Formats: sequence, C-alpha cells, structure tokens
Amino acid sequence: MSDAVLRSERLCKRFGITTAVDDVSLEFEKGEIHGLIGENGSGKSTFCSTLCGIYPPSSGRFLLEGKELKARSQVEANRRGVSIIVQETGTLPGLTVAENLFLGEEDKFMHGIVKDAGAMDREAQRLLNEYGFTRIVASRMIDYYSFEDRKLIEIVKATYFNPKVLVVDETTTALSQSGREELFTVMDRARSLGNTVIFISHDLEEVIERADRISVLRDGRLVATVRSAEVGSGELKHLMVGRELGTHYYRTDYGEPVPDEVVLRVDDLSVPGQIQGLSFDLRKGEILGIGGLSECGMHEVGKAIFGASFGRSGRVTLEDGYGVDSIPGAIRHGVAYASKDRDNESVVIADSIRDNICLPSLDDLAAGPFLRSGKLDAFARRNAELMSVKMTGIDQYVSSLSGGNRQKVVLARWLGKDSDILVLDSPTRGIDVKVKADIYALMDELRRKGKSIVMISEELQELLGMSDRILIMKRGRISGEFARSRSLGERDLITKMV
Amino acid sequence: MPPGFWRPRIINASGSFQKLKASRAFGISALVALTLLFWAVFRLLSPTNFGSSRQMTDYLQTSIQYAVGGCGLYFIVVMGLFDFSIGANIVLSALVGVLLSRHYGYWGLVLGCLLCGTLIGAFNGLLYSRLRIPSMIVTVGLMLVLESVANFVVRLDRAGFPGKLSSGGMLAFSRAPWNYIAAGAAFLLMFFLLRFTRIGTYCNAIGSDELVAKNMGVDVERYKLIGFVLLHFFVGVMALLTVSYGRGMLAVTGMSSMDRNFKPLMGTFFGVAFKKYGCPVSAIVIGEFIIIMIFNGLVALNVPTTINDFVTGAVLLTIVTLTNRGAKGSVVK
Amino acid sequence: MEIQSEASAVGKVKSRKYLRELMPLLGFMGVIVAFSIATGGKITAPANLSLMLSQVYVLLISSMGVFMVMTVGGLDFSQGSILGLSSIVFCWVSGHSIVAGIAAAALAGAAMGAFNGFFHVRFRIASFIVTICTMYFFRGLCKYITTNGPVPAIPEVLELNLTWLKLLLAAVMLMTGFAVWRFTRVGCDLRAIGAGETAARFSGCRPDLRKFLVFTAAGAITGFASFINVVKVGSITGTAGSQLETQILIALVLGGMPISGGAKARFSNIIIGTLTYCVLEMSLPMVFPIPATQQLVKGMVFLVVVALTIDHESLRVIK
Amino acid sequence: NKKPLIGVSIWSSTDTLGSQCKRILDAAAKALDVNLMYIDQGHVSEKVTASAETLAAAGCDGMIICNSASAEMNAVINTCTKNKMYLAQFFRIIDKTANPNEYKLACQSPYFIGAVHESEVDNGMNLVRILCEKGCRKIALEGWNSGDATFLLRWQGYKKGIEAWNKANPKSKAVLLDPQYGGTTTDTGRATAEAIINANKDIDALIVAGGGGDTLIGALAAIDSMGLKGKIKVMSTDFLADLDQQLASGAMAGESGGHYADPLFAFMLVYNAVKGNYKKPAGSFYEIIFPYLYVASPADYEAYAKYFVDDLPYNASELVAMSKLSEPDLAKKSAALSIQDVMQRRK
Ligand SMILES: Nc1ncnc2c1ncn2[C@@H]1O[C@H](COP(=O)(O)OP(=O)(O)OP(=O)(O)O)[C@@H](O)[C@H]1O
Ligand SMILES: Nc1ncnc2c1ncn2[C@@H]1O[C@H](COP(=O)(O)OP(=O)(O)OP(=O)(O)O)[C@@H](O)[C@H]1O
Ligand SMILES: [Mg+2]
Ligand SMILES: [Mg+2]
Repeated sequence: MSDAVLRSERLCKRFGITTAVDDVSLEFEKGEIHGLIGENGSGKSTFCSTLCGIYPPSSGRFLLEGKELKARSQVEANRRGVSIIVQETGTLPGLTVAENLFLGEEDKFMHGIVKDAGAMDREAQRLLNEYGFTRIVASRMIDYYSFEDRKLIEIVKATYFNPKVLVVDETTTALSQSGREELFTVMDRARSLGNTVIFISHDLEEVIERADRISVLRDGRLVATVRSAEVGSGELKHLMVGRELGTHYYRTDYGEPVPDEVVLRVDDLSVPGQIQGLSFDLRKGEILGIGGLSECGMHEVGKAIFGASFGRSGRVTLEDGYGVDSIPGAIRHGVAYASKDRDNESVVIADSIRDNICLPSLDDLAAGPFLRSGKLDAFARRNAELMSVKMTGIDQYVSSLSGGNRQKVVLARWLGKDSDILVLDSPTRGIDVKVKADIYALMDELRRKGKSIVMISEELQELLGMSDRILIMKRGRISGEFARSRSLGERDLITKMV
Repeated sequence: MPPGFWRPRIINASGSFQKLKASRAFGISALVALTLLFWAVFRLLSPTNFGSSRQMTDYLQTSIQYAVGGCGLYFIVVMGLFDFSIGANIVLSALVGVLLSRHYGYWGLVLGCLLCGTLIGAFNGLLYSRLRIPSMIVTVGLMLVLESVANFVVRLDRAGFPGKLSSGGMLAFSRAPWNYIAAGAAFLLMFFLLRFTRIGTYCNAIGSDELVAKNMGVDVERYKLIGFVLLHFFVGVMALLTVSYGRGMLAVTGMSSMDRNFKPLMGTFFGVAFKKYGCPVSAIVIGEFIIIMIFNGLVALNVPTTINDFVTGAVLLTIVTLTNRGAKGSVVK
Repeated sequence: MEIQSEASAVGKVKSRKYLRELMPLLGFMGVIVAFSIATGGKITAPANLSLMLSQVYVLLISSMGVFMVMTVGGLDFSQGSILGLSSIVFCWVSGHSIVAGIAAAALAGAAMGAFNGFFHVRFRIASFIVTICTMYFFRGLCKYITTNGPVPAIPEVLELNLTWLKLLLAAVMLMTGFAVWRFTRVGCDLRAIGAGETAARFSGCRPDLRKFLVFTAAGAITGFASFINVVKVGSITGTAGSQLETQILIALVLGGMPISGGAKARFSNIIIGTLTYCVLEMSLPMVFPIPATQQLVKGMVFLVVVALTIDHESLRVIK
Repeated sequence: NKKPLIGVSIWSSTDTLGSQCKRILDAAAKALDVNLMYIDQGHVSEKVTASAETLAAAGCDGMIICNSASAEMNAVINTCTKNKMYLAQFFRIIDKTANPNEYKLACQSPYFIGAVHESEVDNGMNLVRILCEKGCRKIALEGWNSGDATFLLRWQGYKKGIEAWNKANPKSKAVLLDPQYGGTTTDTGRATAEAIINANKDIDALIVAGGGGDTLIGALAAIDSMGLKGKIKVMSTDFLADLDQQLASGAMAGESGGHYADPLFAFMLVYNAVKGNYKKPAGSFYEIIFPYLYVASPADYEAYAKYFVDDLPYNASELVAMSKLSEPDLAKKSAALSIQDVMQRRK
C-alpha cells in the first residue's frame, strides 16, 4: 500500500449520456508495469486521458504520491511527472525534430523572450544519442523521418525527463517488431528506475509477458486487478467480456480442399519504394493471409490490388479477364477493400452511416441516373442491421461511433455491394475480442459462400487461425508461402519475416 | 480556410541533391535567380527605360510596403487562417494616423497607425475566438465594419484636406531613408520573431495539426490571438508606409478595400512557397519586388497596365505551381 | 428509468440538430421581419416583389456552382472575374445568335473553371491560392479587352431584360441543380469528398475527377449567369462582376453553408443565403441614408446572424 | 403632402469629388425640404443597374445617377419607367451616335428628364492646348479605370487637342502617350506615375485624367519624390483642396474642375419633374452643359477656395430661387456658373 505512487479515487468521466469511466479506484505501485486491458470502449483511453490532463474528470480524483493531481493540459501533467505516448501521431510536420521534442517546453532555452535555438538542437541530439537513435538528426525537419522513427522520437519526448508515471496507450500496434523491442527497453528501464508504467494493449500475450499486474475494465468499471504471473489469456478474456468465449474464435477446419478456380491473378506487381515483382493467385472461396513486419510492404499490396496505389506497375487480373487499374473499376468488378487506416481511408468520418454504406453501391441503387432516397435508406438500414452496428439511426455520423462499430460499417458497405473479392487490411486492428470473434465468423461464412478474401495482418495468430494459405513478405517481396496446417506455428512464419 | 491548407508535404531526402534542395542557400539563390531572370527579360526587351539602378530603387521603394503586409499575413496564413479585413484596417489605421498627426505630429502619425492597427488586430482576434466563427468569415464581416468606421473617422478630420498628409511635413516615411528604416525594422522584427522566439514554432505547429499542438501544450487560442495582433501590427506599419507613399488615404465603401488584401498576400504566397527552404522573410520581400518589377517592366514596354493583372496572375500561378505542389494522393482543399 | 432518460437525451440531441438546421431560415425570417418594420413594409410590398428579386438571379445562379465547390471543401475566388470575362464572350457571340452566345459564355466559363480545376487537382495547390491567382489572371484579361471602351451587347439582348424570363431561367437552373444534387449520386459524392476525401476515394468516388468537374461546372454555371448579367447591364467594363466572389461567400455563409464543406452542406443554403443577402442589400439603403452607415449595419447584421446560426458542433477546429 | 424622396446613385459619396457632390446636394435637399437617399455603386455595372432598382423599391420619386457605361442606362431607364421614377444623369450624357438605342430609349421614356454633363472633349482639348502652349511636347496620360465613359471622352479630347496642335504647328509636334491606369487611390496613383516616368524619362507633361482626385495626389507625390517637381507639368480635371500650394510650388501647371455642382442641376431637373413643374420635351430630353472652371494661378484658386470650398456657390435662398426657374433658365444658370458669377452674387 505504501508503495502506491499513483491512486485514482472513485474516478468518473461522463461524455453526455455515456459514462466512459465509472467509479474507478485503482492503485499503481512504484516500479511496476501495470497492464490495463478491456474491450473497446471500456474506458482505458479515457481513464488515461483524464490522468494526463486531456479531459477533466467528472468526479473523483487522482493522487500522485499522496498529493492531488489536477492537470489541465498534457504539459502540466508532464511537469508533475506523468506523461503519455498515444497511438496516433504526436509529432508535427513542418517543425524540426528538436522543436518537436521540446514543443511546450521551450522555457529551458529561453533567455527572456529570446530562444537559444542552437542549445536546443544540441540538447535534443544528446538525448537522441543517449537512447541510441543516433541516426536521427535533431536539427532536421521531422518530415524527413518515417512514421516509425517519429514514434521513437515521441518515446524520447515522453520519457527523457524521467517521468514518475508513463502511460503507453496502444502504441505497439503502430510499431514494427524492432520498434516494439525499443519501446519495451524503454519501459523496462523506467521500471528499473523505480517508475511506473501503465501499459494499454489489446495484445493479451504481450500484456501478460510485460506487465507485473493487470487491471481489467469493462464498461468503464474496474472488474479486477490480477498478477500477470497468475493468469492466462483465457481468464483475461473472460474477465473482459464477462462470459466464456465460444470455442469458434478462429475457424476450426483443417484440410478442406480449396477449389482450383482462380479469381484474381497478380502478375509482377510493383510499387516504387514499397513492393517489388509480386506474383500470386487468389482462388475462389479462399482466405489468403499476407503477413510480415509492419514496413514490409504488405499494406501496399492491398492498395495495389484495389487499384489505389500511385505509380503501380504489373497487372492485377480478375477471373473475367478484367485488369484492375482504378478504384471505381475494382469496385464495379466486385473487389472490396478495407484499409488499415480505418478513419482516413475506410470510413468517411464526418458523414452519416447511411452515406458510408451506400457510397460504393450508388450506381446499383440508381434507376438510370436517378437515386431514390427511400431505397438508399432501406439498403443502409438492412446492411447496418446485418452487421449489428450499434447506432442511434442511419443518420448518425460515423465520427460518433466507436472503432469497432466503424469497422462494422465498413464491412456492411461491402456486404451490401456483394463483392466477390474482399481485401481486408488489418480487419481487427484495435478491435475488442467480441467484435473480433464476430468478424472471424463473418469471414468464415463468406468463404463458405464462395467469396475470396485477402487478409493482410500483423497478427500471426490471426493469420494462422484464419488463412487457407499464408504469404509472408520481407522488404517488398514474398519470402515464403505456407499452406493451412495444424502444425504451422508462429515461429515458422517469423523465420521468413526477419 | 479549409483544414489542411498548409499541410506541409513529406520530403524524401535521399540524394545529396535533395539535401541541397532543402537548404536555405538553395531557396535564396532560387529567389535571386528569379529576380535576375525577370530583370534580364525586361532589360533585353526595353534596354533604355527599364532596370537602371536608380529605377530599381524606385521599384524597391514601391514594393516594401506590400512586403511588410505580406510578413504580417504570413503568421496567419501558416496557421491556416485568413484575414480579409487588412485592407480595411490599412485605410482605417492610416486615417487615424493622419488625424492624430494634425495634433501630435510624427508621434501621432506613427503611433496612430501602429496602435490603431494593433488594437484592431486584438479586436479581430478576440472576436474570432469568442464568436468561434471561421476567420475567413468573421473577417469579411469585420471588413465591412472597419471600412465604414473609416468613413466616420475621416469626418473627424477638420483639416482642409481630410485624409491627406500635410504637404509641408509628415512626409519623412514617403522617401528614403525613413521608409527603408521602417520597413527594414519590420522585416528584422519578423525574422527575429520567427527564429528566436517560440511564435514561429507555435504558428507552424498550429498550422500542421491544431489538436496535436494543443495536446502538446501550445496555447492555441493565445497564439492565434498573437497571430492576429502581429498581423495587424505589421498592417499598421504598412498603413504608415502606404499613407506616406501616396501622401493621403481615401476612405472607401462597398468592399473596395478588399483590393488591398491581395498585393501583400502575393508576397505571403512567396513566403509560404519558400518556407521549406527556411527563408520566408526574404521570399516575401523579393517576391513583392518581383511583382512590382513586372508591373514597371510592362509599363516600360508600353503595354497598357490593364494587362498587368493578367501577367501578375500568371506569374504567381507559375511560381506557386513550381514551388508549392502537393504530393500525389495528398488531400488539398 | 435509466433507459428513459437516455432516450429523452437522444431526443434532445436530435431536436437540437433540427433546430441547428433551421437556424439559417430563422435568421432569414428575422432579417425580413426586422427590415419590414424598419422600412414600413416596403420590402414585402407585393408591388416591389420583382424589384426585390431582380438582384437575386445572378447571385443565386452563380452561388450554385460555388456551393458545390465549397461542398468538396474548396473555395473559388475567381467567380467575379469569370462572370466578367464570360459576359464579354457572350457580348461578342450574341451578335450572331443569342442562344449561341449563351452557349459560348457557358463554354468560356467552363473553360475558366476547368483551368482552375486543372491547377488545383493536377498540381495539388489549394483552391484558395489557385483561384486568387486566377482572379487576377481573368480580371486582367477582362480589363485588357475593355481597354479601349466597354464591350457592348447588341440591342436585342437588352430587350430580354424581362422579369418572367429571368425568373424562369433562375427557376430552371435551380430546379436542375436541385434534381442533380438530390436525385443523382453527385450530391452524395460531393458531400463524401468534402467530409473525407481519401475515404471517399477508397469508396469508389473519383475525387480528382469530381473536383475538376465541379470547378468546371461552377465556371459554366457562372458563364450561363453572365447572360442575365449582360441583359441587365448592356455592356461590359473592366470591373464587371467585381466582388461577386465575396458576395457569394457572404450569401452562402448567411444561408448556413459550412465553410469547410462536407456532409452538412444543404441545397437550401443557396436559396436562403442569396435571399437574405439580397434583402439586406435592398433594404439597408431604405433605412439608412448614408452608405457608410448602411455598410456598418450590414457588417454587424452579418456577424450577428452568422454568430447565432453557425453550427459550432461540426467545427472541431476553427480555421 | 409628403416630402419628396430623391435617390442619388453615385460612384462614391466619400472620395474627394464625391463628398463635395454630396455636400452641395445635401444643402439643396435641406433648402428644398427633400429627402435624399444615397447609394454608392463604385462604377461597377451590376451595382449601377441594381442601384436604380433599390431606389425604386424604396419608393423614390426620382433619382439622379452617374453611371459608368452608357449601356447601363438601358436597364436604368426601364426600371425608372416601370416604377414611375424620374431620372436624370449627372456628369454623363448618352451619346447619340455611340449608343443610339439607349439614346432613343431616353428620348421616349417619359421619366428620363435629362442629363447634365461637361463637354469632356472640349475640356480634354483645352488641357492639351494649355500644356502645348506652355511648351510641353511629350505628354503622358494616367487614367483611373479603363473603359470608363468619361475617361474615354476626355481621352478623345486629348487626342484631338494634339491633332489640332500638330496641324497648327507642324514644325514643333507634340506626342501623347497611351494611357496607363492608376486606380482611384493615392498609392496606386503614385506607383503608376512612377512607372510611367521611369519608363519615359523624356516626358515633360503628365495629365492625370481624373478619378476623384486621389490618383492625382499620388501622381504629384511621385513627381515630388523623384525630384522632378516643375520639370514635368501636371494637368488634371479634379480640384484638390490644396491646389493653391501645388500651383505656387509649381507642382501643378493648371487644372480644370469645380464641377462638383453638376449633380445639383440634375437634382433640380428631377425635383421640378417630381413637383410637376417640368414637362419632358416630347421625343427628346433636357441637356444641360456644365462649365469647367479653369485654374492656373494661386490667385485664381484663392477665389475659388473662398466661394467653392469654404462656402458653397449657392446659398439656401439662391437654391430655392433656382428651383423655381424654368428649364431654359436653369440651363443658363448652369452655363453662367463661374468664380466671377459667385463673386458678383456675394457682393
Ligand atoms: N466525439 C464523440 N462524440 C460522441 N460520442 C463519441 C465520440 N467519440 C466516441 N464516442 C462514443 O464512444 C464510443 C466509442 O468510444 P471509443 O472510440 O473510445 O471506442 P473504442 O474504445 O475505440 O471502441 P471500439 O471497440 O469500437 O474500437 C462510441 O460508442 C461513441 O458513442
Ligand atoms: N470524446 C468522447 N466523447 C464522448 N464519449 C467518449 C469520448 N471518448 C470516449 N468516450 C466514451 O468513453 C468510453 C470509453 O472510451 P475509451 O476510449 O476510454 O475506451 P478504451 O478502453 O480506451 O477503448 P480502446 O481499447 O478502443 O482504446 C467509450 O465507450 C465512449 O462511450
Ligand atoms: Mg483507447
Ligand atoms: Mg479504440
């Protein structure tokens, strides 16, 4: 008890009618990594945002080392020794690395109102070197660095001042394996210095492996806090959803023959700087998994098949001989695509559910050039209900839906379009186990109906569990191919990835 | 302004040429080369009556007033905001300056222009943040209001010639060296603000992503307000230079002051276009100079000045196209 | 009990939403009522109807194009210059045949719009910048052509200055516009592009093509409106159409158009906005004898109406 | 018996010339107990025609207008006819040969009462003659906006003046450069004048054709700052409030102007039409020619300033008397206006 560095007392946070965090009292000990898990929308991010001053709590409070913590902004929280690494990008283009690192903390370099830009660059470089990121130059524009490098810069930004509490919110999904390792090193170091890390992730294995203790949230309430050494992922899942998960989490069949009919042929597909000379077939009723490290180019494959890449060469040919070269063409010929970047590339975020579901099918719903809004409404409602999207009505804006429901809208749209080939990039990214199971079931059902699916995923379990065939990519090329088999394990895949 | 207006693009720096291209030296040489190019073209076409050193100083003298306004606009434009009321503010501040100069001489003129300009900036900024209306809209409304207020101010001027600087004195800023001193001080201040205070960093940060900047502890509201105040401070300097340059100011109605917004904005376009090379201030000054040079070149060729807008538009479009293209697939509004 | 309160809260949210959508209409009503009283009923007198309407046509028609541009999130500041230049084209060609003149003006407008669209889409330059450049570009041409005097229209054209004809043309344009907006995929596409361009692209809209076409259409529509403009003014000087772009912006904003476009754009924005603007334009001189006062009041009414009617909720970031 | 309401559609009621016009119109309206309603249309064609509609909707009994291009008068006259609103032009007349249709319409409309204008061509010729006589041989021209009706007429006059001079003095010919346009503000006026002078170092005269006076102020600033004061002779058609100083210092060579009372006569035409005193001549309309005053020395200007700037050329009782004149007498009254005329009346 005396070791508690941070305590929340009866913390509540309400957004209008939803209670995101409901009466949570939690203790975080000095020098521990504390996992925080829960279904999507269970309040993890909100809890931490409240801690870090992004939102004020509705009631209750935080106590940091016995004193009340009432930060009104992230910078204020930082000054009290609490910092956060968020899932989204936290760096700003148009500024240098150093300016990004010390954004909001320029005071150290100010002489009156004059800023000592040189000293700032030097200090930033010193920190980067200390973390081992020597390849990053502090005085350069951050625009020069990749997404992953920027994440590393953010890690430096969040930890260089040795915060007492560090929050890592779903950061790992954005990082490749090596980036993760670097993050874990930083986390371990923070723990060894006697600091506390709050670690949020949907990857239960990862949480069990890294965390000392794990707290589970459900619908904003604290369900339990357990020692990670004493639980398995099954128990955690049970705690998260409050019921036993069905056994059919992944598909269970093995050895079912895949029809030989090729529905999509990829020939010598290249995108400059992304993928090189890819060739493979997709067969009818097959789930083709594509895996690899985050930056291996596999995400570009989905775009290239869908006709959405810039500067693509090579051919993507459908069963009927049609060569896909544009998005509208792909859609017309029954190719569907759900992007990894859901909010930017899949759903039109500031538009209604109705429009989102109807967009690809507008031409089918029109009589001549004319649309009938009754028909559109019915179409949208039917498909949204088919996917059991949680909504107040089809007029609701997608921006007010949770991540999982947004993904359901994406799937509803393609179900409505009745596409024969679905390219799903990270279909369960950032989605809770319940919705995950629904999506897997749906994929299996579609497969049985003779639809073909390309599933691009960073989650090896998912690839192993769902695919008929798995292609592994490395540096823009295919480095291995595996057929569905019970004996196939993660290790087999990883050897081809790295 | 629509979001994402000045979202900087991601530069891929692989080769050494790319590195060179991203340097300040490259930007400044490009600007100088552009100036020389236009000079050479007009000089060739019209060797006797264009581009002597004496004439060049005349061009420069004309262009600096617009460059000062362009500097001010830069603060707002990089944040993705805009202000349509600067023309109206030039008119109003100049008239206030003239009015005060009747009683307090140069002090009245200078402080009248600068203070009135700055106060209006604060007013615009406050109204923008209090009413929570997009800047482009709120400033159109303010333009209407300020334009008409200027008409009431000019009526207070009981001198024989309302709005005109008395010909005996008060004209120091209409010619060298004082016009250069005033404009030069403004450029230096701009350079200092961008490089040695946090304002430049914060304005860029707000322009890149306001929400992230806010989470990083940038007091967005405050720096937007500072942006407006700085903009209109520079507009105040511009008003001083403009009223001195023309020796008088005319109060107008019916949105005619809008015309005054665009000359400074052209310089700002240059500044933003060359921002990635790290030399916005020089780009604004040189850009305005080029525009005035083109105007004079056309007159030297005895082309009717009516074509001037056409050429200016074409040159601006070309330069923006060459320097400020978005990446393929990027979202530009 | 909990469920009930939740349902009523949802209801509250919904009714707030409808109220928001009604705000511009209420603003319009407010302006009408206030100025009817101030002018002693002059602005609503039936005898004045055709006069009150006469300034609406050009603004109303050309607003339709800009409405679409703004829906996809763009801005068009070259509209005034387009009106001027296409009016000149109309004057030239109408000597042969008036119908051909209209077609030529619309084509010229389309060409200018396409020019805007090309630079905006092909080179990815913000529409605000492109159209400020072309505002100068087209205006320069317009001024240059009129250097030696206005470009006159043939006398027969002026005989077409008939209220019923203008009303008919405006109504036909409006109805066509509405039909296209409402009953074809255009409206859906444009709103989606405005609300999230990348996602719209991945859903099968063609944002680049659409945007190009939208700018072209905006030019063509204003080109068409130049017919009504010429019918009213008879000859074209270098300043023809000046500030039309600002008038359109003010009108659309008064009508409730969100400046960043997207899903909240409503066709009614055009009608309510242009009517409000024209009522203001017409009634202010009746109430205030001095132009400076007229404009002061106009500016304040504009600010007040916008402040009261603007939809803050959809503006997460106010630019 | 309600007060008559007369509309004034003017380019600007606030610039140098416009505000003076407003001053004399306000005085007349006060003397005759008339309400005035101003609309500034900025010489933008759409706004010019719209101004007539706005005035009609406001229920004006009559209006006076300074239009931009003559073709605009078509719609304006029609609006007035339809709404039974009397109309007179000021500073403008529809040219019979250049705009025959508008001219015909004006003659036919029972509500188009007449036009008051200056003889711009003569004025142009005069200015050029004076310059040539002062020894100038290369004359530059700075206008305000291209295509403006008045500017075009003046330009015609300048060209005619040069022609006449060259015919009379074949040995010492003068040239007139093509116009450049300097807008209506002082700073654009100066920038344009500087450009003209820089591009033509050998000019010895500059005519600033008008534009309300502010363009001229800018042009004078340009000449002054380039150290050419007196070397380039400046003529213009807009009196400045400090013309005496400008003349004394040699910045200005001379000037025509003083025409701000022109709208007064248009106002009188409309006022009398509204009162039913004037019947429009069948098949034509009244045309009043307003004289320019020419000022070439500080002494001239001193007198002008006394009676035209510090005071108005007509006082209240004179205005009332003027309103009772018949149309031919009104025209005579207008033609008679000069500095001497006012001096005599004030004695
Ligand atoms: N801006 C908003 N306005 C209103 N409600 C919102 C907003 N953002 C989120 N919500 C509400 O929050 C819920 C989802 O929140 P959040 O985005 O945190 O979900 P999540 O945890 O990512 O869930 P998922 O499992 O679906 O990914 C939605 O049900 C929605 O009602
Ligand atoms: N901005 C918001 N406005 C309204 N409601 C919100 C908002 N943000 C979150 N919520 C609500 O808070 C609840 C918890 O969301 P939170 O983001 O904390 O979940 P989470 O556990 O972090 O989910 P995830 O695992 O997807 O990150 C949601 O169900 C939603 O109802
Ligand atoms: Mg979260
Ligand atoms: Mg989430």
